Amino acid sequence: MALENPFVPYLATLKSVMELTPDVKLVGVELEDPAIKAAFDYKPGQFAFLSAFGVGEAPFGIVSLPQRNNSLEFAVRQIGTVTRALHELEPGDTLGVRGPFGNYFPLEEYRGKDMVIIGGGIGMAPLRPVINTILDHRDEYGKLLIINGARTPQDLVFAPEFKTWMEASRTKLELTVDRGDEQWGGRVALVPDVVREVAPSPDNAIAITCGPLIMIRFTLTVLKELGFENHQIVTTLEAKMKCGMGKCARCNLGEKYVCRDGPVFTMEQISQFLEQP
Amino acid sequence: MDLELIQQIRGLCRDLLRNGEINCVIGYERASDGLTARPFFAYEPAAVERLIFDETCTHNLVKYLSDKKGEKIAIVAKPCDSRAINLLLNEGQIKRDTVFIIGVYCPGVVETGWNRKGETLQARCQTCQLLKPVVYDFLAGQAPVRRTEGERYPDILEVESKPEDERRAFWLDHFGPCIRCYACRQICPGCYCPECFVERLDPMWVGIRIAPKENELWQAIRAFHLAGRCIGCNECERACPMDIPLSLLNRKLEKEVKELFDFQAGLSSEEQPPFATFKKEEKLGFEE
Amino acid sequence: MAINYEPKIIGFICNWCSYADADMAGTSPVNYPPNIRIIRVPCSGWVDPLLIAKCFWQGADGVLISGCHPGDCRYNEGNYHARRRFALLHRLLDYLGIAKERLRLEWVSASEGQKFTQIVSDFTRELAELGPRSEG
Amino acid sequence: MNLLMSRDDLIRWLELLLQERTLIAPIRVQGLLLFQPVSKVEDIAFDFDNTTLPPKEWYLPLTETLFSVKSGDGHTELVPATVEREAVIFGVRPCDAKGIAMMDSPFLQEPGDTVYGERRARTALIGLSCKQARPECFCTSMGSAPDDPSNVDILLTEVEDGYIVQAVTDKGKALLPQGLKESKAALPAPPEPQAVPTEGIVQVARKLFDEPYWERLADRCLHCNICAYVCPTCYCFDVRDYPDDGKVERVRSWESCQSPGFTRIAGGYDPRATKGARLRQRFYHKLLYFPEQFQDIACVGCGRCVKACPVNIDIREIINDLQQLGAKSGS
Repeated sequence: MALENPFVPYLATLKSVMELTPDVKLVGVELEDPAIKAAFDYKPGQFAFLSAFGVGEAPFGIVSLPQRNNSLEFAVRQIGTVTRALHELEPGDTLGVRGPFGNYFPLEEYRGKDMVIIGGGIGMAPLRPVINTILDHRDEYGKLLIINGARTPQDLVFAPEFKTWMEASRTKLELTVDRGDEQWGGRVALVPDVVREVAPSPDNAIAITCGPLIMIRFTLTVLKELGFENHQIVTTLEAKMKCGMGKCARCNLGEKYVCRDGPVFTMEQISQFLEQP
Repeated sequence: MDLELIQQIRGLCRDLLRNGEINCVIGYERASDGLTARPFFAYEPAAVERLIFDETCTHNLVKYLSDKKGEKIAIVAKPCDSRAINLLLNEGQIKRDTVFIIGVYCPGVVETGWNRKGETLQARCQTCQLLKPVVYDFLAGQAPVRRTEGERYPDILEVESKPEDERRAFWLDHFGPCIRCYACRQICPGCYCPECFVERLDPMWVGIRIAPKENELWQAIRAFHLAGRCIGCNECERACPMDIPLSLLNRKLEKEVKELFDFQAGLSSEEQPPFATFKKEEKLGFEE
Repeated sequence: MAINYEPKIIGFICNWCSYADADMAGTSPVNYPPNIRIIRVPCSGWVDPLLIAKCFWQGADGVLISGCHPGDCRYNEGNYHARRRFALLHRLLDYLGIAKERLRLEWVSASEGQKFTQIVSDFTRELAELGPRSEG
Repeated sequence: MNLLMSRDDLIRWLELLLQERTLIAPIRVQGLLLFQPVSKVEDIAFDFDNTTLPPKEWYLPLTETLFSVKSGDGHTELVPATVEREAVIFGVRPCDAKGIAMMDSPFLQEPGDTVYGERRARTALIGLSCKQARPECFCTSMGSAPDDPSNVDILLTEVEDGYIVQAVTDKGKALLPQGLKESKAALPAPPEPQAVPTEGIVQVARKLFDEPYWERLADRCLHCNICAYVCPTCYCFDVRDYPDDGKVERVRSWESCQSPGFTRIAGGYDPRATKGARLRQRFYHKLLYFPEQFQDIACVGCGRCVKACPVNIDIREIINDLQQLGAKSGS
């Protein structure tokens, strides 16, 4: 009897595919083994590797919530060979799942605080379970401000959920795009500029941001202008990874491994690495 | 060590750096063994005192020009190395007016390794007839005595004379130990592709498996991509930690390119390389 | 072993000439042996030497590149470049122990169906006589 | 109590081991000295400085299959690789043995790499003390020694009439033949390798992240993978799928933090895009990140990288330079 090998993924079946943007699909995945499925517990911010056998595997943030969803959901943006292969899969196809890995957003610690969620492009993916957790426990948190930017209106990843988010109590959704189109009546501005304009108060607040690194850097500057301190700013990072277990020595930022010590970090932990050009 | 030559190089580089004509000199300094040489980058006039030149200066520094694009550079170039400059000029990789070439007359370099300096000239130097750089802005040193002309390809003729099966076995034996460290590629002045075929994922030509067949495909195509481009500095073979006789591949192609197309890489920056041109009426002894 | 040995051949066949012959042979009474797997390419000059090498390292016994006669290239000079490239590759492969007989470059026009069939038949026979490669 | 084994005894013992299990030992291959599976005991090199590559490849092979994918009839099965036989590696230098022990830290920490762990459990190490120190050796500065028995199961030290045998672990004791006599002779004094100023290097390194030193040093670096591949403590790897003749395998191979695409993610962003950032990563991992995680400096002083680097990037020189820079920058 071979020991359980952490490099061997769990087999899973693709249950659902939904096109979110021209290059992002929301895939729903169900683990085949019922026992493994029952034991697969995860929290907002954690990630897993998806395998398209014959092509390879890549890490993705889990965008579903165990309380809400029967399947594991991932927002997959087609950008390389693995993601292309994942996009080609159809419901019923077999794929592999390895995880969950990494730490998570300590949402329980944030109870009673105002929440500012700032996401750009596919960076909204790991923030979706954060937003949904807050909405599911709406009374336990203060105000919720969501600032979501994308290149174009078509690239706003979770558009189908905007209505629900907007209608929640004490919740504000600010959308922005880099380039509008004829139907777009909203903002055309960069995310950091919108943060400056909306100017959330840092009092008893936590800001969580995820997106392209350049956006995170500038958003960080604006948040600091607004009075947010490093320990109030939280981000989640992506990195090239091959194991997810702190072994392949690829994702480290200094002595911290994004896969094991992250992907969720406070700015206190990683500002040294973000501030570099 | 030819002190006069070294003073010539240092003086020139000091002036060039002081005048601001260049911002960096790529030359040689003493290695950590106190015996051999290593590449050295001098940015300040005072640093030129570390520059040396002797028979252990085997490195082809032209490799580094690809890292320093857009900067004004002075480079110390032996005759063989200077051919690599022509190669890069011909292929549009560098601009002539951004490089100040300090050519040195070459008495040949010896076999070296860390803490090891051989007595005899490297094999490639023993038959080399190119004593003066093919391109330079300043020529340092004095013309050395012409070496006796020798047979350049005896080892290659020997491999060629083996039967097919034995040739195959010979190469698999030699490629077997390859650990795919890619030192042969990284040290090569002709290997500057932003993405090498060996690392392409789509299509995956070779893949990451480190095994005899993959190694052979890598080595065969690496050599072929340098056909008509390899200038014979043999740095790849020197760098190889597994002692793979890469020169047997590179010089084979050099020999065939000379025979088929009457071409030698890097002798001129203008001449069309063999795969950039053709002759309508040519018999290459292959197709009907 | 050699008795039942069927060599595997990969053919890179130019769309503008030899491919027509290969296509036609399917419906004509004179056919070529089934040992060849044909890959239609836009020009013999399109064929990357890497493809040829990869075929041999994946276990092909022979590779045929067939294009338009010199002077007849649809793109003017593709076949001239192919000729230079494969002349050299031919010598390198031979040196590495993949015998000269295993790689062929042929010029066959669209009207030379007979010639194409003959070439494939001859190539298959010669490879069969040569026997399997010593190492896959 | 140390035992004595004559040269003939050693040969007989190795022959016995060879019958029972896979025996891996230094063998000369085309001018190289490599740890290879032994088919005849007379192929083994007994008198050598050190091998071209460290023995790490027997735990973390250059290339290995992690699992293969078997599919058919709409059913998929993943078949993990298993570990073959019991093995013995003979002729391991104390520095290299320390290298293996250090790889345990990342590989066995939870969740453990099971294949690595199994190989480790099923392999015994027979060490061979060094008779002389080479110019590039500096093991004593890195917490090891030419006669350090700490990380092997059995240590042999050559003396005039054979080898003094130290049975270090129970696994080692069980391997030894019966009836070896007690050694009357004392262990010879070990050779003295060069010293490198490693004292306080972790604290010093922490201060020098932004030093222009790294970009300057990286000017010379070719960013090949030699230093990582000859290093007994480097363990970076890559994982990819191989579709081959309808079979799919997930393969793991060595890779190095020096290779240009190592950290580049799909889409093109690379957190370590410059040569300086990559070279700093190598030395910071050795001198700072690894010690911060697992205590030891990730270098055993074998000197292979010093010897093999084609452009003389010399870790001993770098440690010296950092100490000087650190002293200059104050505390």
